Order: sequence, then C-alpha cells, then structure tokens
Amino acid sequence: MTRLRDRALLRDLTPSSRVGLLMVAATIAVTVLGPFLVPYDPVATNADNALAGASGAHWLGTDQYGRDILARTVAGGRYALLVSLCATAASVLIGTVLGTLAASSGRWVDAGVTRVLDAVLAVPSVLALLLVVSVFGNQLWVLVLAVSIVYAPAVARVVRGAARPVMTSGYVTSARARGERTIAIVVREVLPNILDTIFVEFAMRASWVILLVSTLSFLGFGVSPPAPDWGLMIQENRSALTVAPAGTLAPIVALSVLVVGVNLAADGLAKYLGVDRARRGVAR
Amino acid sequence: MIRVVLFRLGTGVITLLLASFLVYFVVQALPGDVAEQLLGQNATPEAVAALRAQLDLDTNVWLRFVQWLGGAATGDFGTSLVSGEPVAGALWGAFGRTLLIAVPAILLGVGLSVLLGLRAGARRGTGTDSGISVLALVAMSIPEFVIATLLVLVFAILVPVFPAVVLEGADATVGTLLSAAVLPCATLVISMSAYIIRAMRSATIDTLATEYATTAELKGVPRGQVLRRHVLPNALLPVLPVVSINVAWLLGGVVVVETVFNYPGLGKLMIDSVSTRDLPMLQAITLLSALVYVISNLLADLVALAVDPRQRALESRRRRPRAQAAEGSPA
Amino acid sequence: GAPPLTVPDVAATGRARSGARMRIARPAASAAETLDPASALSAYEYLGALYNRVVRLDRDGEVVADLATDWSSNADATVWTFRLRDGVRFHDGAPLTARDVRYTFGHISDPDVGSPQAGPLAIVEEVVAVDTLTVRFVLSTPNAEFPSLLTAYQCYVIPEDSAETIGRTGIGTGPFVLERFTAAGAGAVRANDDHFAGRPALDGIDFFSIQDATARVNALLAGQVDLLAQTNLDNPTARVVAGSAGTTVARIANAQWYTMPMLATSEEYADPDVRRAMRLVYDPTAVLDTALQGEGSPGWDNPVPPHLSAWTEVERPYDPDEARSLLRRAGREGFSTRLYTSSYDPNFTAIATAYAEQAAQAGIDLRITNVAAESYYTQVWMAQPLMVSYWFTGRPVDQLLNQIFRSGSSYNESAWANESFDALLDAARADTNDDTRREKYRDAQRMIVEDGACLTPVFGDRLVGLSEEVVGYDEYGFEMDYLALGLRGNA
Amino acid sequence: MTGGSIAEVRGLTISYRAGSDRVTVVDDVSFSLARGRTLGLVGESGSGKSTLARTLLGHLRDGSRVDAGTVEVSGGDVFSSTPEDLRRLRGGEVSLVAQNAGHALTPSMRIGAQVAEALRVHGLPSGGRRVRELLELVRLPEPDRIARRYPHELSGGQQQRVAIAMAVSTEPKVLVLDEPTTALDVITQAAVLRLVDDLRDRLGMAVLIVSHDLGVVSALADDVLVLRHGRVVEQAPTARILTAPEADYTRALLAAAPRLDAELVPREKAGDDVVLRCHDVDVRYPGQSRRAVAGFGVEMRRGETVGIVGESGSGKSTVAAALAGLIDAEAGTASLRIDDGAVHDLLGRARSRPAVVRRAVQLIFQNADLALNPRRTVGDAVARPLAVFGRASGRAARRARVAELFDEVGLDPAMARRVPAQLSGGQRQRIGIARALAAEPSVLIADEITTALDVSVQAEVLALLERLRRTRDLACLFISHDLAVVRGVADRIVVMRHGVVVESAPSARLFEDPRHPYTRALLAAAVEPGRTGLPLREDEYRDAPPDPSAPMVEVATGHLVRETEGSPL
Ligand SMILES: Nc1ncnc2c1ncn2[C@@H]1O[C@H](COP(=O)(O)OP(=O)(O)OP(=O)(O)O)[C@@H](O)[C@H]1O
Ligand SMILES: Nc1ncnc2c1ncn2[C@@H]1O[C@H](COP(=O)(O)OP(=O)(O)OP(=O)(O)O)[C@@H](O)[C@H]1O
Ligand SMILES: [Mg+2]
Ligand SMILES: [Mg+2]
Repeated sequence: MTRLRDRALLRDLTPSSRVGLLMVAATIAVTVLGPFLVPYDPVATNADNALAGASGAHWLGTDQYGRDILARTVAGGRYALLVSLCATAASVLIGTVLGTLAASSGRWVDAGVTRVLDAVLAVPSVLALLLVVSVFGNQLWVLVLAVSIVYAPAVARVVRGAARPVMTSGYVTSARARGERTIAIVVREVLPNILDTIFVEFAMRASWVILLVSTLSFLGFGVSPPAPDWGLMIQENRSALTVAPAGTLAPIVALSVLVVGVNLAADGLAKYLGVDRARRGVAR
Repeated sequence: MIRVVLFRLGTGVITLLLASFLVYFVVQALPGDVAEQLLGQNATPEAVAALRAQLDLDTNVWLRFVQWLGGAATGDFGTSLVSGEPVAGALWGAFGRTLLIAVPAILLGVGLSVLLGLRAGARRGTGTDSGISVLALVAMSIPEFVIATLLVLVFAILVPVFPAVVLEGADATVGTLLSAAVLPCATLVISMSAYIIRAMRSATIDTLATEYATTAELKGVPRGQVLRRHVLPNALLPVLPVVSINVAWLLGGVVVVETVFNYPGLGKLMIDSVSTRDLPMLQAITLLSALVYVISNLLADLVALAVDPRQRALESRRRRPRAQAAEGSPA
Repeated sequence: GAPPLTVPDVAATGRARSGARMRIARPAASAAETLDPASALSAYEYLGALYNRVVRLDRDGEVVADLATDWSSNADATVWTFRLRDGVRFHDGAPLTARDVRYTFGHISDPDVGSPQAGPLAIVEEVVAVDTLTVRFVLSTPNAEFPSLLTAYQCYVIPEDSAETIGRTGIGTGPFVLERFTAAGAGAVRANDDHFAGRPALDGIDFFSIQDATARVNALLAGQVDLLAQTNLDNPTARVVAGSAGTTVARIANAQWYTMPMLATSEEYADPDVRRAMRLVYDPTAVLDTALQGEGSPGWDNPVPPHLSAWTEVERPYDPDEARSLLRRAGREGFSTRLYTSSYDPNFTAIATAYAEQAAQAGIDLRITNVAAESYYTQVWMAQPLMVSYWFTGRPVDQLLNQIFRSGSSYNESAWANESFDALLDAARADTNDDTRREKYRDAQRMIVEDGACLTPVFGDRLVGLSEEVVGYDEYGFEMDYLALGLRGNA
Repeated sequence: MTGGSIAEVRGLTISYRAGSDRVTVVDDVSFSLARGRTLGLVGESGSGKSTLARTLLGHLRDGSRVDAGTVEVSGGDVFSSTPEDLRRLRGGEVSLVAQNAGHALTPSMRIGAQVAEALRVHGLPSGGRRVRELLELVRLPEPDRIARRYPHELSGGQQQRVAIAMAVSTEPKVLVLDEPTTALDVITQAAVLRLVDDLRDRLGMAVLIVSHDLGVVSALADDVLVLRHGRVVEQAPTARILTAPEADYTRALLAAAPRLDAELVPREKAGDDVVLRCHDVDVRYPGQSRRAVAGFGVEMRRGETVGIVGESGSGKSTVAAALAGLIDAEAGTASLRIDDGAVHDLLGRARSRPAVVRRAVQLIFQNADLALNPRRTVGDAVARPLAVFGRASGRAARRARVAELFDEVGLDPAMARRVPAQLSGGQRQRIGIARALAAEPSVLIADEITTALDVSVQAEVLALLERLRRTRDLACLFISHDLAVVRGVADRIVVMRHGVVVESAPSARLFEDPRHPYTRALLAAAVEPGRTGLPLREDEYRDAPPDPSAPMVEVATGHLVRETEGSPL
C-alpha cells in the first residue's frame, strides 16, 4: 500500500507500462523540443510548395497552404497536452474536494452532493461541453473549465467511493474518538490513503481528456486554426485522405501513440498501486 | 425489491429536474438568441425583431421554463423555436433512429466484449489474451471520428458496400436506414467495446482468483463449466456499471458518429439545436438523455440484483444502498 | 509543390438523357427554412427551380428578360413599366398577371416578413397593375438601374394571396414543380412540362440536406449524389474529387467575394490613413496564391467583381514601406489588434492568415481569433473592428454599391460613411445615360479603393463537386441553369 | 489402525517465485494418510499448511512449483497425471473443504445446484433426492428449503456443512479440511468437528485437518504433524504430542495456548474506586429496528479488568463504540470519574465531549491492520494523541515521549519511522496500545485485540496488557469471544448474547459455577489442547434470544444471572 514511497517505481513497473511511459515521454519530448528540431514554422504558409509529397526537405510533405506537415504534427500536441494536463488536474482536484466532502459529511450533505453530481452526469457530456464553449468561447481556460465540469463529477464519484471505506476504518474512527475536526481527518487520514486512486484517476482521465479535446477540435469547438493541433489537422485534412494521406495520418498516429502510452502507463500505475482501472469504464 | 425501484425512480426524477434546470440555466447565458442565430448574415435588426416577435421570444424566460416543465410532465415538450413544429415529433423520431444504431451496437458490443473479455481473462498471459488486450487498447486510443472516417473511406468509397451518409434525413425509411446504420453501428461497437472488454477481462481474472472458483475447480468441474457457471455471472457484476455508463453515453451523445454519417439521430439534433439555440428542443433532448441515463443505471442495478442474490438480500434487509457496488464505477 | 489543380473552366456539355432524375446535396439553412422567396430563411436551391423573376442577370451581370419581355422608364427614371410574357401559368394552372407581381412586391415590403430586400426596394412608392400584363413601379427617387434591383433572389414572383402557404407549396412559374419539401430535410421537384421557356432536360431533382461539408463530399464520392450545391471545395478536396473515378469538379469563376471590413466607427480604423496603410501593406496576388492556391482573381480592394461590365481597374500600389510611414504618421506604428475569423467558410482563416503574414512585414501584429461559426455573424460581424467576411457575387453593381457601401445601409458591414460617395450613387441612379452612369460607378469604385473601409483581397472561384454524369451545369446570378442541367445521355 | 495408507507424500518441496528468487514454502515434507484415520496439521500462519494440504488435490498456487518429492493418491502420482485424470481425482478421490465456506461457495448459485454439480461432474446420480440425502447427512435442518437457498442466506456453520456435504458427496477416499472452523464461533465449531468425526467413521475416509489451533487438532486427530517455515518440526500420535512434546517449538506452542483450567493469576484486590459505571444502556444503529445492545450495565474500578465475551454479533464492539463516543446511546446512563474526582457523562458523541473525557477513555481496535493509517509512520500515529491532547508540546518533546512509549510496549524506538506494513501483526497491535497509552487514559477498551494473532504472539500481547494494567493502574474493558483468553486476563467476566448481558461474575466463579445455559454451552463447546475427544454432547446449542427485560438475579456476591424461562438458575 505504501509502495509509492518505498520502492523505485520504475523497477517495479511491468514491461508494457514501461513502454507506455516511454511513449508518453517521447511524445512530450518531441512536442517540447520539436520546434527546435524541425526547421519550419508550423503556421508559415508557402504558396509555391503546397501539397508537396514527402521529400528530403519536407519529410512528411506539406499541406494545401504549403505548411510543413512534420512541423505541424510535432507542434500539434502542445495544445492537446497543455489542455489535457490542466483540465485533468482541475477535474481531479475539484472531484477530489467534492468526493471527500461527500464521503466525510453526513447523510444529507452526501445525498445532496451526490444528486447534483448525478444531474451533471446525466447531461450528455458533449452537450455540456458545447454549451460551455458556446457561452465563453474557446480560449484555453474555457476548455479547461468545460472539461472539468464534465469530468469532475465522475472523479468525485470515484473518490467518494474510495474515501467511504476509509471513513469507517479504525484509524479514522480513532481520530474521531480523539475528537479531531473533519478537515484534519480528511487531510491527515483519508487523503493519503486515496492518493493511489487519485493518481490512477489522473492518469486515466488524462487519456480521455486528450481524446475529448481532439474531438472538440474535430467538431470545430476546440483550437482555432491556423494553430497546429492534432484534432484540427485530422478535421482539416481528412477529406483529402487519399491525395495527401500524411496530413491526416501523421496526427492520428501521434495522437494514438500518446493515448496508447498514457493508457499503458496508467495501467501499470494502477497495477502497481493496486487500483483496478479497467473496472472504471468510461465517461466521455 | 419494489421499494428499491421506487426509491431509484424517485432520485431519478430529482436528477432529471436538476439536469434540465442546469441546461436551461446555461442556455439562457448563451450569446445571441434563436432569431439571431437563424438569420446569420441576413440578420438586419428589422429582420431579427420580426422573427423575435413571431417566435414570441420576448416573454419572460423563467415563466417559459415553468410552462415548459408543466408541459413536459404531460408529455408535451412545446414547439421548436426553429421549425415551429412540436418538439415531441422531431425528438421521438430522432430518438427512434438513434435507437436503431444504438440498440444493435449495445447488444453486439456488450455481447461480443463480454465474451472476448471472458476469454482474455481466462487465458491470461497467452497469445489470445495479448491479442485481445492490444486490440482493445488500440480501439480505445483512436478517437471515434477517426474510426468513422476510416470506415467510410473503406466501406463506402473504396469498396462501396454501404452508403457513406444518410441522404433523406428525418424522412428516411427504416429500409434505407438499415443499410445506412451499419457503419455508424460498427463505429460505436468498436469504440465502446474496448472499455467493456478490459473491464470484463479484469473482472474475470479477479473472479477466477476467488476461492469459490478454485473450489469449483477442485471439485472436478471442467474448466469451461467453471467459467460459464461460476465465473461469468459473478464477473459480470463489476462490469455492469461500465456497461450502463457506455449505454447512457451511446444514447445521449452519439454526436460525432451522427455528424460524420449525416445520421438523423438525437446527437445530430442536439448539435443543430445548440447552434440554433433552440431552447425547447435542447430542454427536451436533455430530459430524454438524462432519462436514458437514469434508466440505464436503474437497469444495471436491476440486472445486478438479478445476477447477485447477495444484493437482493442486502436491498430487502437494509436500506444501505448498494453503495459499494456502485462506487467503484466510473463517471 | 504539387502539380497545379486542373479543373475544367466550364462543366461538361453534351446531350442530356431524357427521363433522368438528379440528386443534389445541399447544406440546409436551418429547420426554419421555407420556400417563401422573400424570407431571409429561404431554401435557396429550390427557388430557381420553382420560380421566375421579373428580370434576371445574365452571366455578364446584364439585366435580361425573364417573366417580363420588355421594360422602359420615364425620362427621369422614376416610373418603370414592365410588360409581362403572355401565357405563363403558375404550377397550379393559374395564369400569371400583373396583380401577382404587385402582390409579390407588397409581400417583400411587409415588415412582418423581414425580407432582406425590403431595404433596397424601399424606394418603390407604389406598384400598379396597369392591365393584366403590364405592371408599373413608381419610385420616390430616380433610379436608372432600377431593374437590377428586381434580380435579387428574394424577388421571385409568387401567386397573389399566397403568403400564408407559399412557404410550403412552392407554387411558381419555374421549370420545376414541387413534389415534396421538408425544412432541413429531403425534398423533390419534377419537370414542369408547361414551362414557357421549354421543358427542362431533367425529369426531376431530389434535394438532400447534409450539414457537414465532409459528409457531403463523402456522399458524392460514394456515388450517393450527383452534385454538391453551395459547397466550395477546398483545394485538396477538389483534387480528391477530381481524381476519383466518377466524379469531377466544375469551376464557377469569382463566385465568392471575400472582404475584410474594417469598422470605420471603431477607434482603430476611424483614421483613413490607417485604413490606407492596411491596404498598401499587402499584395492580393500573394493572398490569392497562399489562401486559395490561385483559384480566383485578386481583388485589389475593389469590391466589384471583374466579370461585371461596370468593373474598372483601379491602380492601387503594393507598398509596405509607405504603409509603415503612414502608420508612423498616425502614431500607430507596430499596432496590434485581433483579426476575427471562423469556420463559417473554409477560406476565411486561410485568407486571414495570409493577410496577417504580410501585415506582419510592415510591423502590424494581427492576432487571428477564431469564433464559433454559429455566433460569427451575430457576435462579430459589424461588431468587431476587423474580420473576414464574404458575399456571393451576382449582385448587380448598383445594388452592390448601395446595399453594402452606402452609409446607413443595414448591410454596410464596415459602417463606412462618405457623403460624396452617397451623392455619387444618387447621381448615378438619376443618370439615364448608360455611358455616363457607368462612369459614375467607376468613380465610386475608385472612391472605395481610395478611402473605403473594406479590404477586398480576392474573389474566389467556387469549386463545385459533381458526378461525371452531370452535363450542362452552370450557375450565375444566384441560380443554376435549371433548364440545361442534365445527366449524360447514353450515346 | 483402521486401514492401509491411501495417500503418500514423500520428500515434498515446493517453492514460489518472488521477484528473481525462489522462496521455499514446503521443505522436504513426508507423511501418509490412512483409511479411517485423521492427521492434524498445525503450525503458525504462513507455515505452509494450506499449500501442503492442497497438493493432495494436485493444486498449486500460481507461480509455485514442486521442486522435489511426490504426492501419491491410491498409488498414482498426482503431479504427473493427465488433466482429465486430475479432474477425476479432484472431488472424486480427494475432496477439499476450504478455509472459509462463505468464500468457497459460488454466491450466484443455489446450494442444491452446487451440490448436484459436484455429483454430476463425476458421473454420479445428482437428482434432488440425492442432494437432500447429502444435506441430511450433514444434519442441515429442512434440506429441501436449504437446497433452494443461496449461500449468503445460510449462517457460517450451515455454509461449512454444505461445503462438507459437497466434499463427501462423491464418497472420496481422502477428505482435506483446511481450517474448517476458524471462522466459526465455539459452539458452531464444536458441532462441525463432531460431524467430521462421524462422517469419517461412516465413510471410512482418511482425513487431513489443517489448523493453527492445537485445541481443534487435539479434539479430532489421531496423529499430529507440526509444521514451521515449511519444515516438519515434529510428527507423532496426538496424545504424545500433547503430553510429551519433543521439539521446543511444539512445547512453546502448547505453553502459549490459553487454557480454561489454567491457574488464575493471583491479583492484588482492585480498589473500590469506581471509574466507570453504566446502567441500562441501549444502543441502536441508525435505521435499524432491533437494538444492537439492550440494557447493558457494567462497573469498573481502577486497576480492574472486566472481560466481555459472547458470540459474533452479540454487541461487544457496540458497547465499546458507545463508551468511546463513536455511536449514540439511545437510553441509559454512563458516567466516568477522572483523576481529579470530577464525574462526566459518557454517553455523548466524542466531538461533544470535553477533551479530558476523550483523553480518559481510549479504545484499541480489533484489527490492528485497519486501525493504523497505512500511509503514516507508526511514530506519527503514536505522536498524534500527544499533540491533540497536549501531552507533549514541541517536536522534540513528542519524539522523546514516543520513544518512551515504544519502550513501554516493548518496541525498539527506532521503529517509529516505519509504516504499519513493515511491522508484524503483533508489533502493530503494540503500536495500537502505545497510541492509546499516549493519551494517558484512565479507562482502556480493548476490542478483540488478539483475535488476529498467532497463539504465541497473542500470549505476549496479553502479558503486555497485564503489565500495563498493573504499572498504570488502569481500568480495562477486555473484549473477546474466546473464554480461555478472557480467563487469563479478566477479574470479572460479562457474558453477552444478542446484545443482552446474560451473566456477569468474577472470573473464578464463572468458570466454577456457570449458571446461564448459554454460558454453560460456551464452556462445554470450548476446545483446548489436551482436551482430547469431542466437546459438547448436544448437536448444537439453540435457545430463544434472551429477554433484556427479565431481571438479573444475584446468585452469589457479584454473580448476576439473567433469569431465563424454563431453566433454573
Ligand atoms: N504462489 C505464491 N505466491 C506468493 N506467495 C506464496 C505463493 N504460494 C505460497 N506463498 C506464501 O507461502 C506461505 C505459505 O502459505 P500457506 O497458505 O500455505 O500458509 P498457511 O500455513 O496455510 O497459513 P494460514 O494459517 O495463514 O492459512 C505464505 O507466506 C504465502 O504467502
Ligand atoms: N454500523 C452498523 N450498522 C448497523 N448494524 C450494525 C452496525 N454495526 C454492527 N451492527 C449490528 O449490531 C449487532 C452487534 O454488532 P457488534 O459489532 O457489536 O458485535 P460483536 O459482538 O462485536 O461481534 P464480533 O465478534 O463479530 O465483532 C450485530 O447484529 C450487527 O449486525
Ligand atoms: Mg492456510
Ligand atoms: Mg466486534
């Protein structure tokens, strides 16, 4: 149970999760360093060199505006990664607060919080996202907010589920017998014991958020063109899949590598921390 | 048992009310109203004013909400601000067509993934297991719009066996929809199965490790029978919430799939209604989706009760809800 | 780069086979769309098939006969008289009379209808049905270009007293008769054997609504439809369509008129020098090349499309250095602002990007800001200082200038107000001499390029996807050539 | 000797993989099982008993393998038989009754179906008649009704009987019982042991019974094999093991086992100083119709240990929780007198109690694993009450005090930096005690603190508790379901059943002269090493739940008995 602390994480991970971590690390490294490696500006157009095939100069060719596809693919993960990171962090944070609040409060507060969360969950997530984005526009913080609204209730439910058995455990009971305040109990006794659940939740949500953000871009509610973004690139280029396949396939491959990587890593983390991830199903 | 259902229905109604209130609240905050959205570039102030008066948009919004709620309780969802037709007609039509792709997708997806998951779990560590697990992993890592796009490319354009889009919209007959439903349905099956397969695999592994599965094996029960009679029913339990979440997702928001295939279902209706700010339509869609959510959760509970005699006892003896079973669940 | 896109300049000609039905996919306006031509929400593709106008525009932008056979005005162009074609019948069998025309224009001016053409036609004081086939328009101010105002697609003639039902029945005099229609859904028309200009080549047309542009293209590629209406293919997609077996691309030259209105009432662009700098700073041919891959013609900030006879070449230099010094003088050197775009049209963002790249060379920092398509024309248009917008070409020059550039017009998207420009337009309208009037319109174009608040970087060709079976496809003056449109004959 | 050898284990060595090493769990073990005889397998937890027992069915846990030796049943080597032969062996020739019947029955299948399945897969007639016959054989009441039930609808004892019925249904040659009674209370345990003994005689099986409880083994087994760290320590007929053990380990095991007839430690008389007194306390869990505890009363003096015994669910923990302020009492009075002589009410929730009261009453929990936060060091756990109750201010002072407390409970202060997972069960329980002591309480409530421990560790913890009581002059409420354990520590014993006190007497008196039928049944059912032969003549103890409104009769000084209908006091 205390494994995070007393063993070297990397050594104990399964080979597949090591591959996963590697994939994530590689994606992040390429995304961050990529612009220094690829000598083209991802948004610079070049009318003379539109829709060029793969060549020594443009390894993956160019798109209809003559932009280098490799440069765009390499830079295209930045936004997805940033939004996913922020949005996942925000939803896990909000979800944890709500979940522990519900678990540590009396029946009525618990029931109230649960109902409201359920109501938010009952609204189709795409609808919720579209509404929020339509109201506030598609700036980064809005997307983060929108994704958090959709995912925080789900996280809260999981956290509540993890926190409830802890609330009845001997050490919480004994803290209560000492007359400690609820906040102190949550922070000192409960949180450390659901951290593994929260970590896994974070890793798992991250993979969904990446998919969700790309779906939003695809539906035209995400990143604004001409910014490079995988979802947007797929959307922009998909109808030309047969004449300029690289423009669509490169972002698909990049996106899938990242998501597969996050999934593998999350699986490994879950196994390592003893939280069952596959059971969690999906909330999109 | 009946009390449980009634209690669930009660909380379900609260959920429905809260959900439609939330959506109403947000839609109120949307910039622009239906008149402006409809007119777009033609939106001269006079035209907007005329349309607004025609749509009766200037009465109090909250009053409209209360009236709407009253109507909804009797099955009357009002008239669409955009088409001027009763909401109910368009709503049920779209819902029915969504069901046409969703129900086969659910049956096929759930059935297939339960079997595959069971198989992978039972053969843990073998090639079968790795094969199934890798496929599931890849399927859940590719966004569904990519899956849909590839399916269209292959099965509608390169090898034209199925139509790429539904042409007739809401007028499409069941006959034309049937062949048009194949690709959307396949997309849904692929993107939904991955999660259920994984859940089922992990539940199977856990159940196989239980003492009763071992006991059955040490009783001399053949392997296949152990899986079928002792493992399957019990492994299904933790998978049920995953299934119900997926079902709710499927029925509530197949937006992407319906957009790609121009499929005239609930998801497409939803997107259109958001962009036109068709409040009564959005409200009705929300209510319906929330209803599906509530019902699919309820169904999952009932199936769990049917599969697990322990929960039956728990439910009838104490009012302690099946908290534990549900908590581990997603979303 | 890739080899240039080769697209035939006109669609295939050839003998159409008889008894064919064509399938056309179109984006639906919304579930509120109607067959009432006057309405702002009309189902645009149906109109040309179902109705006729009094007069229409030909390919060169000249007013030609449609329901009217000839027309004339009094000396100061305040009274216009049209003589209608004899023997024309509506689809329900009723004969066309002057009363129908009078009713149609009364309907357009009805404030409850909210017709976009009501504004331009406000100068009509009275419509008189002189006799069965003669109709007279009495104007409040002289207008030598009045007939061109009747070519708008809101001006299709509907039967008398049909306002209540026309949105559903679609009864007109056009080459096709309505079979069925669903708002935002599918519909169909069949050939009108009784049409005054002869029976159309097709037996019928099925219309389908497909909102998502890619889905529309997929439907074409999968052979589910024959033609994509209102769909401007982007360059790579056009290549796919052109390269796929069974489908091809037709070009409608200069069909899309792209503009970048600078709100003249805004702090940023109130200063004519700044507006001038914004023009000098870019080379429209470069925008054309990068944003539209050369498919179109450069605009050089003259909003009149080059194929109109009133068009004139206005010399406007490309001079970033001059732009820089103008800005310096205005104290706005290196200024930074937002340039709004949207996915409303696939080329907006490309044009914005191409323009912003050039502007950057003169030190102007334009931050491209994307806005959701639904709220673009309600939240940004005529509200934000700088954006990309577009119109369909096909307006006669008088209407174009009056509707979009006259001060106070509800479509004046840059809110530009120039008294001498307005006076010039009035003078042109009052000038019954064709030559001198045309000269005045040329002066007006020069004035816009000198002082105006709209950038007109390019006119874009529309690349239309269609099946190789389609023959006789052509589109101008806001309607398809429904008579010639057909599917290839067997031989 | 009733018959020849049926199963032979020779030189068996089993290891499993842990990381890159292999750990040996069974090391060169040999024994044989003979028809009609019972072999007892004893040893501490983790000594490899279950591993060994299951090899008779050809079963190994994942990752384990046989390094050397053979297991033969009826002359055939089980580990080299074909899968189909193995399947026939399992349940056919060798049957297993697993440790916890509650877990060993498939929850989604009816009892009858599970029994029938055991028959069917071995090609035996599996009709309803045969199933009923089997259920009757294990003396289940109303076998037809039971057959239609699901496992959770049976009590633990009934579940164990079903498991046995299933195991013997095919009339196997060998019956393996893995701790068949560990999860049962004494009375049920006694009945199950009887049943096994009868069946062995009737069906002429060889029986292998695994237990960590010497008492169980000595009640049933003809021979005993003592296992430690996977090795055989000693193997001999039961009587010899019990009377003349050869190995030191066996001797220690025997010495550590609590005895019902042990000499009572002579204690200095507890003072008259009553610290805690409660009367007629009723407790009800929210939303329950039945009271979990009804009319409970007890008086505790300084330096006195009061034991509470009773079967599972009798309300022992509920009493502890109520006194500790974790649950509201519905009725009754309870008062606490602290050192300064002030008297406080003791029925409110902890949060509403003054700090002095919270400090004065300290609870030690049943399950040490769950009572310590796995994510915090045990030093933290002990330091926390110091901080909350202001017993030591400042980090250094606290650390010093923690070290003292560790010392007091017999732990190395250096362990303070460890987390609970790095301690053994016994050590964890000591931490629990240290944490309670940190508050410097006047009343200590110990709820089944030794239940999860091996006998030898249990003996050490009990000794520690006894020492603390003496040195600190604590009043201690000691809860256990094991009479023998309570006897060793308590001055006075309260017997509870169904939430009601049925008898209360000084320890010595209770054992000499038990009056209530339930107390007698408890005593009769107890097994202990050396008590060979089977306990409790009656099949199973049953009576009506006690009536809380019936009066308590004082039959001797300090000896109170609940009046019961039809049974003389
Ligand atoms: N495959 C395996 N993987 C990991 N550990 C194993 C494996 N097989 C056995 N062990 C370990 O071997 C030891 C012996 O286990 P076994 O269950 O036989 O003990 P036991 O004497 O029955 O204990 P208990 O009294 O607790 O039931 C334990 O420490 C167990 O954890
Ligand atoms: N949280 C609870 N909610 C409802 N009922 C409870 C709760 N905890 C215990 N009970 C019930 O109260 C009764 C007494 O339980 P208690 O835990 O006090 O028994 P116990 O004697 O300590 O048993 P054990 O020996 O198993 O620990 C039982 O019938 C039990 O089912
Ligand atoms: Mg064991
Ligand atoms: Mg207890």
